[in-house]
Amino acid sequence: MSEPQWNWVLEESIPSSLDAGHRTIDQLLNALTQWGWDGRDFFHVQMAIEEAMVNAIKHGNKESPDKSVAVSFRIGGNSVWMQLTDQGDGFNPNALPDPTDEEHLDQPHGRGVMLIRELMTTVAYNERGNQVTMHKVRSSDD
Amino acid sequence: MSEPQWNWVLEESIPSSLDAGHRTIDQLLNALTQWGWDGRDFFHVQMAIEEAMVNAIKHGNKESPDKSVAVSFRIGGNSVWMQLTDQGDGFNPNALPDPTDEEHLDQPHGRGVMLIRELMTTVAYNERGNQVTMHKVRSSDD
Amino acid sequence: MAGKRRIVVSDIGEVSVVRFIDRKIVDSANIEEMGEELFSVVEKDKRRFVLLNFDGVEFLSSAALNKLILLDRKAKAAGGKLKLCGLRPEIMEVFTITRLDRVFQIKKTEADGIEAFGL
Amino acid sequence: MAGKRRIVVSDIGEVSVVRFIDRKIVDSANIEEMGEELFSVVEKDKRRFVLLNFDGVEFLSSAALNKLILLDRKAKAAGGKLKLCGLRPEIMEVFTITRLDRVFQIKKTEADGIEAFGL
Ligand SMILES: Nc1ncnc2c1ncn2[C@@H]1O[C@H](COP(=O)(O)OP(=O)(O)O)[C@@H](O)[C@H]1O
Ligand SMILES: Nc1ncnc2c1ncn2[C@@H]1O[C@H](COP(=O)(O)OP(=O)(O)O)[C@@H](O)[C@H]1O
Repeated sequence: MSEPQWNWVLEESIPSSLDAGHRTIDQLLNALTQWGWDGRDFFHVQMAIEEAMVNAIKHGNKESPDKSVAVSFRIGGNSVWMQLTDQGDGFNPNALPDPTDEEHLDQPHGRGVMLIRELMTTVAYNERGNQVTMHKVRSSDD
Repeated sequence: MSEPQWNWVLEESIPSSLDAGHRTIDQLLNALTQWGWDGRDFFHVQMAIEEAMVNAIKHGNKESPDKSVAVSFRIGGNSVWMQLTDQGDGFNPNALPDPTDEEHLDQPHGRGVMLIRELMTTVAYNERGNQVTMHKVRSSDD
Repeated sequence: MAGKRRIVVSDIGEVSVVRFIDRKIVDSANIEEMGEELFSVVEKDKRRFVLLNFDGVEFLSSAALNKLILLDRKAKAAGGKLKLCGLRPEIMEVFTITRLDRVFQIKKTEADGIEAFGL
Repeated sequence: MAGKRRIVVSDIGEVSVVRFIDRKIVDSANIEEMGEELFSVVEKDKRRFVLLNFDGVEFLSSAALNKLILLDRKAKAAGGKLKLCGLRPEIMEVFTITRLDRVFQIKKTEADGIEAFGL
């Protein structure tokens, strides 16, 4: 990471349950509030981490009690950095259908990965596709 | 650190206020509860971090708004590791009077550093005395 | 239905206005309950005109959007109509990004929403 | 005194039994308030026999111990007596480690504490 110093860093290995995922997300959201994040920026981070967490737990680890998700969150002066690594087989995020296409528009799934991309400043997946790294730079007008 | 992996890591830079200190302690205590700590072990960690935090904020940084405390907490499988670094001048923890001496027994101060030592498995201060590192191994019978 | 209720339904004329108990609608056991309760409004109670009022809802995830799409299908299958209102700007943005603002009819206020049924 | 109360005093015969509102007594604005309220029990209200009942208190820091030492001094200066009861084992251990179990008279139950005044 190029950013020299973070104000808040959380690293945690959590079981593959939505409850555990949401407890960890709440730690991030509390810290963001502490560090003055609110409004749209806060919402965007909340949305991206919710989607990424649910994907890691459900699609990645398939809620297996034998698997865990490695969580790494960092809050800096004007940005937040988030990384989730699951123990699943991964996927190819570039091969997903576009949920905004007319033919997919009324499908009851397939919007999470796209929302993460739209709401974050940068998003990267590792080669295998079991690790997502998200970075959000705070907007100046918020 | 020799321990290969931590289940929960928090690193944070906090302002020199007791409120901020207690918010950070609460994050640690919540995580300890999550990871199954309770009873005496939990109490000992709570006591040590309370004393060390108050010392860093009051004696170290003298509650100065220009100074911060660097906090680092790690919870592993059977131990917790805590480090606080303040921006004060430090002190010599070995030159403190023994609060259990008859002549000091009724003094309304001077028990924090001693309690930390008694309750933790190991405690180390850096040369300057502005950084305390505490390690608590969980007791097997708890 | 067992457990806590996730929605509250009140009839205003022929329109059933649905409000949400949770301020955050995320993927969890609660969202399944919410889905079942919503579906029963159109399937069991056979309400034809349903207005979802999101007033007080601060966050919803794509899992919630998915439930709304299924609800819309069920409403249409039953010959009914579904509309949305009371979305805060951040949530409205999610509908815009996903283009779900073209799937759902979204009105600003509850009054606008009720009127839009043209009853 | 402004703000919320930190202690509750009830008289049982000649003994004033003090209970604590907070489950955690740590260094903060609250502990200053608690100190002032405790001191006024012996200094302003002139209660001579004071029993602190720690039932429900899960944690106290050395800042709280310091307040108790000051309270003990004030009680003695006013010709009164201070006793403690209801300490959970973890807190009792703190008194043992610091040898404050030799400074304060500590009883197990409230009944034991009241009896110990020998009135
Ligand atoms: N962490 C992951 N591991 C494996 N597959 C994933 C992961 N995240 C997403 N996917 C795949 O990408 C698809 C699209 O995900 P998403 O856009 O979040 O929509 P949805 O979860 O509604 O299907 C998923 O259905 C799944 O096949
Ligand atoms: N972080 C620190 N920086 C500077 N001085 C400290 C620090 N921690 C402790 N001290 C010194 O050690 C003394 C003893 O501390 P302690 O045992 O906690 O009791 P108390 O805080 O009641 O004085 C303090 O009065 C202070 O002079």
